[in-house]
Amino acid sequence: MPVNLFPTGVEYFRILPEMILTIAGVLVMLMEALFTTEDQRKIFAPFSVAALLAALVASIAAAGDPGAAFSNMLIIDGFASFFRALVIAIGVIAILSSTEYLRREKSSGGEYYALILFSIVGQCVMVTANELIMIFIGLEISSIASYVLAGYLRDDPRNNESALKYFLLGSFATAFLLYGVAWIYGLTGTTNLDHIRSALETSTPPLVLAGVAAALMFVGLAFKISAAPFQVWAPDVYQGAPAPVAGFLSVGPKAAAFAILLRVFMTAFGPIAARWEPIVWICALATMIVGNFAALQQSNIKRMLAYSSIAHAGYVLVAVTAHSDVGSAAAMFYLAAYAFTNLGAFAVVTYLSRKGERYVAIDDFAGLSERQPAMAAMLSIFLLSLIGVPLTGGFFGKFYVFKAALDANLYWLTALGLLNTAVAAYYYLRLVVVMYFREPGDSLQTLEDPGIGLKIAVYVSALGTLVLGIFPGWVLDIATRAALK
Amino acid sequence: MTLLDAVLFLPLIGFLLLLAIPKGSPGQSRMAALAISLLIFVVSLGLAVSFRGGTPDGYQFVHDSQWISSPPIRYHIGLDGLSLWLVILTTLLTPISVLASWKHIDHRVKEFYAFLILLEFGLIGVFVSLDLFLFYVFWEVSLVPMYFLIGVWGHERRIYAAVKFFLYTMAGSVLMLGAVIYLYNRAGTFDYAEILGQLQSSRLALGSQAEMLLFLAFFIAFAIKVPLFPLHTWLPDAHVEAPTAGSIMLASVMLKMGTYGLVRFCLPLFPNAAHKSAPWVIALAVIGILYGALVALVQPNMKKLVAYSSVSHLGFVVLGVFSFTQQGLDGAVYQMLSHGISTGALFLLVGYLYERRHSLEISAFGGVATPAPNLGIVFLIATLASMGLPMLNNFIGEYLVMQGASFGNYTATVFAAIGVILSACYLLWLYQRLFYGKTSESLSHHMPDLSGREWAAILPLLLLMLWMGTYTQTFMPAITAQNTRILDQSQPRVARAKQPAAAPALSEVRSSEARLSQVRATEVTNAR
Amino acid sequence: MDALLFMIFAAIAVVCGINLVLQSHPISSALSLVGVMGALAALYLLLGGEFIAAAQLIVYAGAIMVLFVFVIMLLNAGTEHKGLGSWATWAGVPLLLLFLGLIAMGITHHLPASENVMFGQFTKGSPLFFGRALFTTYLLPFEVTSVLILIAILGAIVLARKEID
Amino acid sequence: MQLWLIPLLPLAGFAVNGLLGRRLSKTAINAVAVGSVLLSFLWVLKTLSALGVFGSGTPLERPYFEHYYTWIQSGMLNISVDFAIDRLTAVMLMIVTGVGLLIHIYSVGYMAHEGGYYRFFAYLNLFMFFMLVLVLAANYLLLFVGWEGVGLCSYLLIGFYFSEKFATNAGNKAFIVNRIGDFGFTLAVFLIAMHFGSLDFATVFGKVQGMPVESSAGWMTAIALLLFVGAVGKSAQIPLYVWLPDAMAGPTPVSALIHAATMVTAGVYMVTRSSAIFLHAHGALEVVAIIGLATAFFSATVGLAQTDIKKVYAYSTVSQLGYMFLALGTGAFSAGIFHVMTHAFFKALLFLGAGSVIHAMSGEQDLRKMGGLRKYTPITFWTLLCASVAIAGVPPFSGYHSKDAILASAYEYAPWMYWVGVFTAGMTAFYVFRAFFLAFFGEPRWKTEAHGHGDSGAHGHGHGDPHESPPSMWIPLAILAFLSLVGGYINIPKWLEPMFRLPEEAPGIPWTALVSVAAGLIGIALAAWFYLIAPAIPEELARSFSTPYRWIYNKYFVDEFYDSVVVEPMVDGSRSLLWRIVDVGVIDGIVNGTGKTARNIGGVLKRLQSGSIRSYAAWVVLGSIIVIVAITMAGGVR
Amino acid sequence: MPALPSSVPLSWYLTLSLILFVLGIAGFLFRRNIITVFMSIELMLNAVNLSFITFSYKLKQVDGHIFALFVMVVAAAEAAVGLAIILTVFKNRQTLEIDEISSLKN
Repeated sequence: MPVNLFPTGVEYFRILPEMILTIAGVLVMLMEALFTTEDQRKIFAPFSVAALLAALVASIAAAGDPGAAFSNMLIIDGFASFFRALVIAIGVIAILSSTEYLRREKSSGGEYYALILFSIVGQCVMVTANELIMIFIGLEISSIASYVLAGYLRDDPRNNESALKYFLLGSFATAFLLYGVAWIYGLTGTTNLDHIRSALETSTPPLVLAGVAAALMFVGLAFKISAAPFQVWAPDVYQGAPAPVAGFLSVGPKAAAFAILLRVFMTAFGPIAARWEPIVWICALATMIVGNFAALQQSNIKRMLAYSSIAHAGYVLVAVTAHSDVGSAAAMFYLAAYAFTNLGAFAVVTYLSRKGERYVAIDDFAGLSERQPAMAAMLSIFLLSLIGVPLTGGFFGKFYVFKAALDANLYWLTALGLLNTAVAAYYYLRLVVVMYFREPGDSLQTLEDPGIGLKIAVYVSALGTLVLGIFPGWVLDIATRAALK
Repeated sequence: MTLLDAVLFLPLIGFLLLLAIPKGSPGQSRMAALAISLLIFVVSLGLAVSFRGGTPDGYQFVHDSQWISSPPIRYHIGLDGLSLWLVILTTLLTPISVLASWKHIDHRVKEFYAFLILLEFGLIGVFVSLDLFLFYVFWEVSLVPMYFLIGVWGHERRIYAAVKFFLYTMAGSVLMLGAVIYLYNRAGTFDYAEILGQLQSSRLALGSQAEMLLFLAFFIAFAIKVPLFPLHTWLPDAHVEAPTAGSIMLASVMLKMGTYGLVRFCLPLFPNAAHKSAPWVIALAVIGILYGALVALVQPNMKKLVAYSSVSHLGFVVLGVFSFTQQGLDGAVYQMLSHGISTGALFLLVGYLYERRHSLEISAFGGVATPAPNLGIVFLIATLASMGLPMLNNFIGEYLVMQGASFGNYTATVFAAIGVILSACYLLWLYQRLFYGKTSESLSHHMPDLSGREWAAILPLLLLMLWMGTYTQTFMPAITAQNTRILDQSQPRVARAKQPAAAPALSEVRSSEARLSQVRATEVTNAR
Repeated sequence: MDALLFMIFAAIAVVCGINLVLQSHPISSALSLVGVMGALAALYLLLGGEFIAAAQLIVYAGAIMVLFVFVIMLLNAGTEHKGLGSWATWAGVPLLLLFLGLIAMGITHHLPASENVMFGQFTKGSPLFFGRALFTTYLLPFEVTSVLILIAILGAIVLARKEID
Repeated sequence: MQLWLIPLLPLAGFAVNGLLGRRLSKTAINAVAVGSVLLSFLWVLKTLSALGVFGSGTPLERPYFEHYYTWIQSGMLNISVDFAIDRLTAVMLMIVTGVGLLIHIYSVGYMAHEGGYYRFFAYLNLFMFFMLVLVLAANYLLLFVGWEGVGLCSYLLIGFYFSEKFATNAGNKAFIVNRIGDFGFTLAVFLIAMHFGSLDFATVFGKVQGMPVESSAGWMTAIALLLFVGAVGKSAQIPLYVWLPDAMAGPTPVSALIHAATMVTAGVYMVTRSSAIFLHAHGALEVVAIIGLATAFFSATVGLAQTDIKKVYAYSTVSQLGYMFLALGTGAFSAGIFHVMTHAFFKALLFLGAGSVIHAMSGEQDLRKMGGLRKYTPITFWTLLCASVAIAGVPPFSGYHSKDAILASAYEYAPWMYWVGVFTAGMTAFYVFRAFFLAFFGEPRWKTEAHGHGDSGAHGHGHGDPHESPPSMWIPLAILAFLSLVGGYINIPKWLEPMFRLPEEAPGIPWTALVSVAAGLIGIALAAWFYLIAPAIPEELARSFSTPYRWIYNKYFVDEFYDSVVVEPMVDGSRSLLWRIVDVGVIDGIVNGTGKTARNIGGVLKRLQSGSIRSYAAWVVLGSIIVIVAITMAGGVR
Repeated sequence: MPALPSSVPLSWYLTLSLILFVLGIAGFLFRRNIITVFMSIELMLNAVNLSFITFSYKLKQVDGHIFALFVMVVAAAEAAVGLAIILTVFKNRQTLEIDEISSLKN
């Protein structure tokens, strides 16, 4: 008979962000039902943003006194708090960059915001989870929300297909994950990460099977982070999904999934690191190569960014391969920097794609610098950050990742990864070339002023990118302190 | 907050100011850019005036403060005899580039000058940063504005050229980044001086293989920038497509980033590897000298010709650097500056011709000296300087380089000297085809003589050619003093105690080196 | 006795499973899936999962499968016509056998021999224990699941509702 | 003593004319140009007299030295801008400033009607500056400054009529061929610095004295030979003489000053200056002698058949320079310098006279179109006669003395050299007088058709009868005529004795001298017979010896040979092989190829993205199998 | 006919679950009807549940059952959303052929 039948206050405090977001989501749904006029509905976005900011504050406050909650279902340590704050921040920018799009597509319903909020709840659960079961549920919340978001414009065939592919393959991969969980449970008799670790350390269970279980779980997670060879779904899904959603998917669930990956493999499967490090090594390299090289030939910018996001997952995997606190810190920083950069890039794409996303070919950006110098400049900042040019967050991300890799004596992986960044420069530059070196085509004639929300989103992400590039220490110190040992 | 900080950050401020100028007022932006660049130049002269070089490690105007706590990346800048003149070269050539693009940059003027000034920021940063990481940051930062300068304001095939330029350099520099990180992981710091100290006191001992790999990582990045044969193919494209100002900055300053890196990093940090690979490098350098000259000989396009001539001239620099002699190193550094001046002037004048005729083909000209005698004379002087005529700047550098190289490797010197003959061939032939002969009707109408603005831009360079050629003591002492240190640092580590194995004359040189360098240093200090 | 039961239900499950894969009409696949679930429910009982067996029948065989059948009817999906598919069709079989073989080897070679399954050996599966665990240790997951269900409903509405405008 | 004033005065003249010339009047330009040279000449006189040269006693026993500032200071290498003056320099100074002054004056008249007047005089002054730096320099690098500088000026002045292609071609040829010589010079400089640790004449020659004479070829020989390569380029010796005949494309005063009197003798001066080194490398000296002799002989043969009056004198210049090197090679340095001086007198005179003739013929240079000028241009006639007898070595005129000294030392060195020299002397006399007779005697052959235009496009005036030149032109002629008659009595060898051993004077008049004089006279007689008495004979000979005639007439096809063996292969090779194939094809091909390959890989990868869900699922399965296997393998089976 | 053992070892259950899991994959790979494919996923989940139950028998714990319950809930949720998605697809394309849903590619 467990003593803590009723959770204490501090435990509620530790999941305060999730609670805020859930309530906010429910409220939005209610308002959706009540508010009928357009300008009443204008409240959704600000409200959700407010809720998210509140949650952000709460999560930062919660980071104040770390510890477990709800009989070790959750653990609020630095790592968790970092990622929780990150995904919430991602949510803010995602919502800001969506409003304009929804208005344009005549489907600005409250559900959208509710979905975003709930999926963030899911991601918060993921990153704070200390139990495979919590991880699983959080993952599912986030995923199901993502499936729906990917197909949000249900009259658009591209959305449907994107949603269907994401959904089928996603649940397919989840099944593998679950099977792995089942095996781990069977072999160690627990689903709590720490207990699993200790069980594996005593190494009573047959390690081969533990390895197999780890492998199955890796499949499930690698799918979520779109690591090769499980990346196949990403380009199609990102291309088909609404632009802002694609931006959100490429960072939010991905960051959360990476958080899980790091936590599970560094905590629970730490003892059998020798078994899984090689495969992560291979996956990292394969992912970088597949992402960068396939991106070379893309003409659709969303698809190109999708491949690029695959490549970046590869870089983070390099940090994971390092399997050290430095590595995990590097991964955390990288994900943060990448989040700002990519959200910004997708926000600009959202802005330029216009109704029905007619203009998503790279050539449609021709001469943007003449028509919209500000937007062009911002997008180039994001692209330079994706390339990894100094004074942008992307650069320091790469720097820390490869530093960690060299710490772990992964010389070959580092060299190949660095060369990959050079390759990557090519396709990002192509976009800059089109924006600056080409004469503007008539496709830019119909370009109207970006909405206020989108502007904020773009400028905030640009600011974040640059701040992370010029004063990386602020974030990195937090990450270093929060890193998993 | 030293004078150097001011020189470094004034461009950045200027860049922001230029961005602040309202759109569609080209006149304003031109004037502003000119004013800013001139101001920077004047301030930078302050560096030369107050430069002592007396400090034991030769650095002055040092500013060392933390940028990022962990990893400990420091904002550590300083000036020594090596970087002093390179910085001033940069600040001098920026206003000249501004003047050079006065007329023929007519669209997006503001952005053009903004990028130009930003480029200056990056370049100065490269030359003054004493923190490997900071150096890399500036190295990359300087890449971006040049990329835009070529890509937006260049000629027909500008996109290909710009992308090629960017990727080529990028490919080289990522490996350098890897090497930098590795050094950090081993030494626990990015600070150049500290790493050097650890290496010298062998507190940080690199295996010979590791050292060679690190050396290569740095060397390739620099060699691409120099550019050293056979990594040079980006240069002709970049030059031909770049606008005049771009070519000037590219040839005069950016290429020096590479050679500067060789002197500053490759030699002192990895002396064993440097010595081991010296024969190969020298071979490449000499090939580059001859190859560049021969290919320049047959170029139908003025800018391509000058570009290949740069390949040839920079070969001399590399030759001097890897001769590991005082003369060679001094000559190399002096040649960097000279090449900056004379090739800058050549590109400027080619730009003048282009503005008049809107063609870069040599065949489009002929007999220009008749309608535009002053242009002819000025061009002649630049040409002579570039072919290393005594009493003009390049001669000093080339002579010292070959003199130094002859101590170690006389054969290489012989081939290099052949390069000098060839330089006369292609330059004189170029001059003959451009300025001599009968003047065609169509040409004589489009060939006004030099305007006041054009005089203003070219005159400083001409005077410098004469000055640097006739009275080197203005520049040499600082350079020599620093090079002596670098040479001392880059003696093979294992054999620090005994003299390095080399020609007896060379060793005699070495011993006298030390003595003289001290004499020089004291002289310099007393002179102030 | 236990063995016999296992044999029977396992056989049913496998046969139904194979049938699911072989049938070309969704309805028959759906029915065979129901069969699998039923068989599994029985096996759960053998393993002492009283509550879960019930849930299996109610939730799965009941709710979910009904939903499936309903949708199939709604879209009156006919038999799928044979189109040439992707490389999955020919590469599939070897892949599957490989997968099967790998894990089977794991089970046979590396799993420590465990005791046989005796009906009634394990009684913790009763609603009592189940409920107690669910509302103490697993309180949070239970609560969070509500969000999951909420979002599922929301999603279904978003995607499938008629336009009200 | 302000030696620096000597070169700086002409430099000032250059600056004034060069910067302001376009706005100045001709008289002003003349004043500046001639004035600056005059002043520097006077300053030379003052300096020398101050050094007691013109007084009794033994002045300049050791060189007088002035240090100005450090030029290059790098490590142990310290090169300063120093001037020094010793007896050798004194001679050269007198020649350069003196002859230079005369030629400046002459040019005033000659160039009167030319375009680019100021340009011409600016260049001329600049040349004076560099030439004086060359002779005053106290170390090899400063000497090299003058060395290259005079080359530059010769380039500029040869290409003075820059709208004419042949002129600019000649200019480039001169500069580049000289560069080839300089190539040797610089390499020598490197070796000197390497082995002596300094470039100062004093230091180097001081150290040399202590060193053993090299019997077999060693680094000393190498230095000597490389220096000689430089001299060969500058002084137009085989195989680098090809530029000098073409250099005649420049205005005639230029040919007189630069390509006859001063610059081309710089090589002789430099070798003489380095005599210490050469005397320590006998092998090198022998080479010098042989090259000199060969040059003297072959260019003399070429001179026999030239029809352009300036070409004739040009080849004779090459030949005389050969004599000088013969002298040096045989160790008679003083004789060499002696000949430099006399040659400066009579060869300058020859060219100036030729210029006067051309001036008279309003631009015509072809001997076949002249004739009978005797009564139209008497002064030119007489002055040219003096010059011709002087060069022919007729005693007691100047050429006789110097040439005799040379031949004497040649005989003592190796008799066969002497005989070749004598034969050459005969040829010299022959072709000089051939030109002389063709120009001034016989029937006028110019009445017939309009005069073509030679070097100066601007000789527009004075069709009709030839006319005597203005005083500004004939006065210098007169002075030079006087000098070339009596110049032989300035006993240079005696004056230079402290520096170089005297060639042994045989008591009385040695037979060697008689023989050479006889050869000269025979040459003159033959010329007279061929071109005065029996004009038919030359054609006869040309026809009967057609092959050798064609060869010498076409200068042995040397230019053609160089073009086809050196120039064309280099250009074509660079264009088709290096540029088109290696650079664009291979290197850039690899670069672009890498990019293309990367994109192709991308193409393959994106084709895997078939869009079919089931294949994606298959990927997942495949991936999972890989992962499982990999993990199992990695951990080993336990 | 050999005498049937009175009871079977746990590993048989696990093998059964494995077989069902693989059958699920097979369904996903070979069936062309989207709904069937989806059902194959359900089959896989069931297989996983069987493992959970089996293991919790072995471990004498109830946790496995609870996990299984959550899997069911998730399956239900997925079913709701998934079928909705399938509906939208069908509405726009009038087909359930999985191979025809491949307009997004390369």
